[in-house]
Amino acid sequence: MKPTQTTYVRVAALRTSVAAAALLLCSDAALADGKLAIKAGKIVTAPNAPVIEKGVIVIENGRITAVGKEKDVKIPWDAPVIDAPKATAFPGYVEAHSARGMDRPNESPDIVIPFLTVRDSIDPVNFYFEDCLRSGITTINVQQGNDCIVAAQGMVVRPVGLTIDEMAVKIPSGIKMSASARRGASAPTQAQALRRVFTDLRRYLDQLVQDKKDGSDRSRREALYQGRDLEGDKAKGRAMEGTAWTVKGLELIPRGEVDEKQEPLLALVEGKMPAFVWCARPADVHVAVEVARDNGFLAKTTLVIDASCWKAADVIAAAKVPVVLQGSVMHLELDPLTGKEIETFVPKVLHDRKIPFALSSANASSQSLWYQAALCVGHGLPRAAALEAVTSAPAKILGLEKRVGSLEVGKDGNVLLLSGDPLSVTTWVERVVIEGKDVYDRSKDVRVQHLLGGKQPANTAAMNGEMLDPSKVCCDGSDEKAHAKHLEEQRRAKDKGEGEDAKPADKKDGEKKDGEKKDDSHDGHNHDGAGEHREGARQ
Amino acid sequence: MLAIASLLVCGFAAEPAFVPVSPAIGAAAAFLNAPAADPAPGAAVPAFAADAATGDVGASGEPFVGQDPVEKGDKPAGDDPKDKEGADKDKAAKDKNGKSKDDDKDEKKDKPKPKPTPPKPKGPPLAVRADKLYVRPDRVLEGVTVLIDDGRIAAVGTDVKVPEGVRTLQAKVVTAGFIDGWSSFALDPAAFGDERISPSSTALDAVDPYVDARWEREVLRGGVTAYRVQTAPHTRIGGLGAVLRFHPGKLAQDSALSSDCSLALTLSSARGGDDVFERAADTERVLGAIADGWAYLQEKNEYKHELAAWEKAIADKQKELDDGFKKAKKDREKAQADAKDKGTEFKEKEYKEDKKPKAPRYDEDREVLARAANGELPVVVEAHSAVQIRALLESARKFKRARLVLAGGAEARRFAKELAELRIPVLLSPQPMGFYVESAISSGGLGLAAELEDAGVEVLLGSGGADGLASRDLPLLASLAVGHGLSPKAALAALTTRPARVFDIADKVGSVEIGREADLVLFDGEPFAAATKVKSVICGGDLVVEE
Amino acid sequence: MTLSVVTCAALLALVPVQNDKANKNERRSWTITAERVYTAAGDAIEDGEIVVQDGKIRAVGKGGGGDLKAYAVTPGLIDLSIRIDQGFRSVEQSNEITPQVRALDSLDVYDEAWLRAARGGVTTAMVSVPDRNVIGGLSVVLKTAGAARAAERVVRPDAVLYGAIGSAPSSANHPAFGRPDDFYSRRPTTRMGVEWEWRKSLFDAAVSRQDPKRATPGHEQLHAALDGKLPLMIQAWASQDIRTAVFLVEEARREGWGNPTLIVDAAAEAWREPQLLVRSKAAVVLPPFSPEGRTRDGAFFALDTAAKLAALEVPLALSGHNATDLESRLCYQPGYAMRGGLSFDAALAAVTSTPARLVGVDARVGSIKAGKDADLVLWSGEPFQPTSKVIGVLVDGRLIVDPRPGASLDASPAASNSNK
Amino acid sequence: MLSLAKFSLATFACAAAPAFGAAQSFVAPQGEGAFAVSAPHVLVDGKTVVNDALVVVEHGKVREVLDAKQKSKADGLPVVAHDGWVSAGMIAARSHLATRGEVEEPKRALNPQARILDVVDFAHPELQAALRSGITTIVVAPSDSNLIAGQSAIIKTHGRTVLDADAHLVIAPAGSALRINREPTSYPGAMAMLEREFERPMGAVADVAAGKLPVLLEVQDRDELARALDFAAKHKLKGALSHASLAGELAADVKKSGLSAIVGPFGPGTAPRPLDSVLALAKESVPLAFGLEFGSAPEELRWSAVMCARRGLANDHAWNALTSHAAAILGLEKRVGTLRAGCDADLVLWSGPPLELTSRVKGVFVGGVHVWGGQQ
Repeated sequence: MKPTQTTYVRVAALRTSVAAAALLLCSDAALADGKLAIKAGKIVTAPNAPVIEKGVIVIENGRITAVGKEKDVKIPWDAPVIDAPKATAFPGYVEAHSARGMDRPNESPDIVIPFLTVRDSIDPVNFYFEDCLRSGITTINVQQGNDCIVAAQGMVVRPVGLTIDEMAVKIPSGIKMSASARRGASAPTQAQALRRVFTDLRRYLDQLVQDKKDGSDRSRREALYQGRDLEGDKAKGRAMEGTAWTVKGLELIPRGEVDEKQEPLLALVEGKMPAFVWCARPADVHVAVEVARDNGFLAKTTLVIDASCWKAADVIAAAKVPVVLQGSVMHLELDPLTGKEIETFVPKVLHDRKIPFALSSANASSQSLWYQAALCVGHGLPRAAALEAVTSAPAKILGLEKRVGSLEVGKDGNVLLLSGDPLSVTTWVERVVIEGKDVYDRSKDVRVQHLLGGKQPANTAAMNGEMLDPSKVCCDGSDEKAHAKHLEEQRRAKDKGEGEDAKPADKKDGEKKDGEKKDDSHDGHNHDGAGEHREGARQ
Repeated sequence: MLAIASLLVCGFAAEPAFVPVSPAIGAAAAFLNAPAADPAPGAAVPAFAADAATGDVGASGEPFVGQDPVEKGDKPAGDDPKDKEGADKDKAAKDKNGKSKDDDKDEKKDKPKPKPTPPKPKGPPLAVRADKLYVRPDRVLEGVTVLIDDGRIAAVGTDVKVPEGVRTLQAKVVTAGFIDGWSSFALDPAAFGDERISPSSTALDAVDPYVDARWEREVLRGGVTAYRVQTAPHTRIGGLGAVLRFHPGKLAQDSALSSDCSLALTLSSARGGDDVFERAADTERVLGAIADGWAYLQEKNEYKHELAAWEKAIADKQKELDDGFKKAKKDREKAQADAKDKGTEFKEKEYKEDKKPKAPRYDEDREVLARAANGELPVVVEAHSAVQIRALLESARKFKRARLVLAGGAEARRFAKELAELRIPVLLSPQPMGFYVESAISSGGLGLAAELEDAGVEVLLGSGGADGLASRDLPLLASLAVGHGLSPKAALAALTTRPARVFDIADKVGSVEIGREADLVLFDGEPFAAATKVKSVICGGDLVVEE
Repeated sequence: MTLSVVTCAALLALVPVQNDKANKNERRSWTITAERVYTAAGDAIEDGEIVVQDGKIRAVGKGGGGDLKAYAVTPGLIDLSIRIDQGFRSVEQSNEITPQVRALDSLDVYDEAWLRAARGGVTTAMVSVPDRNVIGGLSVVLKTAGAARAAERVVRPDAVLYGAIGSAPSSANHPAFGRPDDFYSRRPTTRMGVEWEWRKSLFDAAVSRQDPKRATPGHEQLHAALDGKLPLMIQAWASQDIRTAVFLVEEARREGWGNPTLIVDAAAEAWREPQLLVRSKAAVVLPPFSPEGRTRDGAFFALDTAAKLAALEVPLALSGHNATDLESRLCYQPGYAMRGGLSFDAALAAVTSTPARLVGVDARVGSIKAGKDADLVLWSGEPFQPTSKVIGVLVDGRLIVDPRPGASLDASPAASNSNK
Repeated sequence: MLSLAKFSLATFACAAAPAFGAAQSFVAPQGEGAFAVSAPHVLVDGKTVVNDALVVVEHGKVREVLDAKQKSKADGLPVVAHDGWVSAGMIAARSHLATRGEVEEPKRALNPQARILDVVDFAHPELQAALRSGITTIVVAPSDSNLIAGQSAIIKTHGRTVLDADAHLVIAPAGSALRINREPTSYPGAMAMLEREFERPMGAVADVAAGKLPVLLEVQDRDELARALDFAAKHKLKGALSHASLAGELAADVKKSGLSAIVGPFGPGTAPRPLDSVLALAKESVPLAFGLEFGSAPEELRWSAVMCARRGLANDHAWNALTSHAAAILGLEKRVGTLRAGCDADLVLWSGPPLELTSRVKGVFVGGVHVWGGQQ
């Protein structure tokens, strides 16, 4: 059944309201200026650090300038203060690899596209980023999906802002590849396709240099023939670096002349670009490591592994690469001889083999990072190790260990205020501060009230609106009315320019307009989106 | 001990039968009007070639090559009864005008870069006392001791001194480990019939290194120590096959005997349905791969000659330009001066030279096809119906260098003579199973192996790759063939020396000779007798099965 | 390469499961001590001791130094919607109303999912006929581990009459154009149709009770359901389906057809109109919580549903739906409920005593009392917290998961497997 | 089902029968009178081997098996001299040979009156092939794709001999008999339907209920097996279980049920589990016999036995499962399966011990008539 026109309108409208909602989350303190002080009952600066009772964190221009006991730290007179005597302050969680937050995570699986970037696919008002705030994730590495050979460049973002530029933390964060059979292929086909990418690069560069040389030889001969003085040709580019292989004479070529489709690959081989390689089966780990080693980017490689890859722990450890554990933390398989089910708790294996690993919230039940960490503690990991897997470990994988992952002077002011122990199932993220901006306050989060109380505010969609039952979206008159009412309110707000205080209000309006424009432009995607879910809901 | 060893070696060497003759060479020679075999399809990538020097071919058994002339993956004559003196003679003759030694070097260089494998751990030394040892099917020694050190056979002899503390095993009969020439053990299920496969893709990528070790033990208990898998079975043009070991302690890739032992083509009657013409077209397309490889070889060859010519021409030109430079300079200054005086505009002389010839586009898949067409890589063609086999024979006549192997060959009977003439080995899987077809009665089935053998065709046996675990039952399949007339000697050869030679690993396994890697099976009786049990199995020098 | 290290790693990581060779688990008498024993009947006992003899609980009290130790012990968990069935082979689709069909007849006790459930602390579970039929048939309550034959595991054969409202029973169907011998050309094709089928069959049953001549197969069961002897368990995810279920039962009462007992299964949107459930004295079985609140039938599952219902004293049970991924298993479901505001005791009751009562097996299971079956779960920490783990499980006194360190290393086939 | 791989093998693998032209060792007797077959080894049954023996055949029956000392008794009889082994003909306790695939009535789930004998084609080359591989007696059964599939028949592979026109009623309370477009679609439906049939039994079902007609219970998985066992116990069914590849894991229950088990065929690459299951059944001394699939080649029968023997089944047990036990399961122990006096003279002349795959069939006699091999 095709989605009706109303669906489009409705979904577009939803996004508008989301943009609005996202804005509402930013409280005045954040907007005041670059300073912020946080008083918390407890401060846990890092997974294994001692707890600071009655502590203070001072953030200026996004960076932490002081952490310590209330009596030791002087709060600047002009800094707005968040006073949370009951809360525990904890570093924001870091998502080392996620294919969410984009309109569609995969390009056509059969083409090599390292010159593309997820920048053009990230949707700032995607519900995923909102969920991230809610579950305390303050840094996210967005990478293309796993269905590829060599895919686009990813980027690290913070889950706030209405434009990519507001969100951007690090561009690019690395190139995504897959060592595992993409749609409709088998393991050997995939492995060969992946290797071929680099043999082709190499032949391309060889040819480039060869042609250059031939050309200059000829002109030298021409000069001889014409009796002109010869001038030797000087290097216009820079020599190729690279630990595995290099092409001699590349310095003759100005880097600008290198095909931009090949440039990112060249950067990889020169060890100037990180790589995230997906491995769905233990056998794929061998391919991933081999290709990375043979082309000199093993040191810059992170394996994104499925639980089954615990069997390749030896290879991973030997290659000294970090991993991101995607999917379930528990690997199930049937014993081929007895038919009995064997369970393996993978993080334990990785920990025991001293393999640096990060947990991922992209798992079977899409549970959040802290929950995965908690499960690790339950299954025998030291508490510190479990927490590192969602803070400092991913930070290191993203090369951001100097900026995120713990609460130290000089690092980004990404602070979570939690209602209790980070790993307790009853603990909630009360407030989130990202680089000194107070971006999330649970008491103002209409959607968490929805999640918790099911009170779905008239002007918002259900959580993950993408998945919501269209019959409820477009066939439910009351929602339509509510939405109209909401738009009406917005218009009045604009006209009057009313609001708590004028400045931020204006600002809001300005951004709100952008928000709306953006959403209209996004309509296109939502057509099929809504269509699918219409089908989806039928199954 | 060493003395004895070398003494034995001499014993071997003395035999006239052991004149080293490569089938590739034989074939090559027969193809007289062909351009001399080309250096390195792929030598175009110097870096690769450089790496290839450290390929496992180079690494394996080199020290012994000098000692034992039977090395170098050659066809040991007398390996099967049909090999008459005559054959040897004309082979020897061919050898003279065959390929030169440096060709062989090139061949070695062509081997694509092997996977980086950690050095094999040295197993503890072992000794085996055998009442009866099949050195190879046609060479039996009584009451000998085999000494194994560092995974290799260090000595074979009647009075070999076993060093202190070396464990010694007893056995009635000892043979080389069986090789399943046609298996699908641990193969990625998605690889079956993956038509997107490319000739350059390798079976090492298709095999799951983490297959349950107990399954490997299952197979080893039958006496099968190695298996050949094809990258993507039952695809028109498959990739490179590999020979791997059932070593329970090691990853398949780490105990590999060969990472590119064959190229596979499939002429399946399943495809094309009832449409005769479609089937014919399909056959043509598949066998066309060899022609394509040959064409590529020639393109590159032509290019080489053109380039040489051009370079020479340019070199001459360069010389004459260098010589003429002073004059040219003077002329130019003069010309410039004149122009000034006359007030005309000065023009540089126009320079001409002929264009540099363009290299054929490098294509790693065609590189593989070229190696196949050139006989550097055996081509295993799965074909069953008479039509397909006839087509196969035609292309065998057309491309004399190609080393074709017929796999399956349900209706091969009526082509026995040609197959023997063209020295095309046939890889059979004598299955007790299968859909019953009336015509099968005339196609002989289980009797086929024997009949081809009698007709002088070289028969290899494999488990057929229908089921990964079928390799376990290969010895049973072999005895089934024996039951239907195949001589036990031929059967043994079909499981050891022949696959070893056909797939170019004879320098590593297939026979119990000094320097070979130690894959041994210890029986309590003659192999292929149901009563006989496998006592112990040694795989890569490690004792992997013992009772 | 050396592989020993990864081997031990694998073994340590393995959930200790004893392979259920009969002789091996025959010991059925134990003494279990724990810092906290949550009996689900009265207050928790600090430093408690439980004496198990021949598969039954003989004594519960204070004490120490038993042969099985844990931080906490709870009764074996009970899952009323475990959904380990054989899909279409469990549903007799030649008719959409099949009250006489018994889930017992399609049981596969050899499914590995049973042991997985047991490893997760579920010791008793109810299997129903999947939701392809309007009235699927009779559900069976059984132990998740123990004897090799179904009959010996059954706790209660025909516990409830199970049916479904919503898209499931109708979605695959279509009117009979074209393919006459296609089973999906059958009623109903809409939610309306489903409701109609329900009302019709209840009505017919009511009629045939007056006039036995008009009885058709299955009416016997429907009569029992109308009399309230056989609880009526109806799957209804979305609020409109829950409404339908409630109205059905209320109509039956109003029209004097009888007084059915209603249990709403998978009631994700029960939070929308809890009063309805209170009014109709219905009990509720909640589906596994979903982080984003998404569930089937487009229903939105609020995290505090359990808390809301508990506050209104609606009898409440949680369920696991045979989840394979660790996060969604029943032993962690009460945690989510607590995150939504439910008290620990209420959460505990929702996976032990309440479900036992709802399907009438509370005489044997659901709490730790002398005389009851020795179905116990041993925890490494506070139950239901993700930071805790089920380290021991007893079913009828048989040790299914052995809490003793180093136990079950023998059992794990990975030992030989992971030498790679 | 056969995998794609297996199928393409089929084209050449099917080549089941031994080749014709193979040299034969003995001269077959002329005429119908009594004669004797002499051989160094005669396998009377799994346990008893008589060396340097004479098998005396009269009126198509085995009169006696004489050892070296008694040879004189056979003086004057024409003697067929064979230099290998002689055994009784093998028995396939389930097969679909000679049916050309007409083994099910898809429309109806219940076909108690259907008789497979009506489709058996005695001239079918499959019977020839079976004969050549040493199989002289076969059960031809309808397939397991109907709940009550019909009645099987027991025939000789030569001479249109029908030993039993309605040997079993084939009942398949299994997934294989569940269709989405006919009743029943489910296990409960199937069991209910069977119960209904047995409440008011008629025709063949009545015979079964009365214990006059044995059943062939076709089941695959363990849960199906368990259900079938309960059903069998409830209605006191006699007969055999078929397929049930993991029955060994419930060996005790199978033993209790008094049913026998027809296992196999096991092709190359059969997983260890089903083989171990056979061993477990043997350990519980559940009567065993081997059967053939639709489309399987007759060689699979002996092959299956050898696979089990390799796995640890005692050789004599394996051989009995191919012969005497199979006969007993079919209630024909007095007629076939051994060379005891009075049994049909179904002789197979082997080049070596029958369980050696290296041995092959040299000649076959059925009912004392020389039907294949040798020279006329």
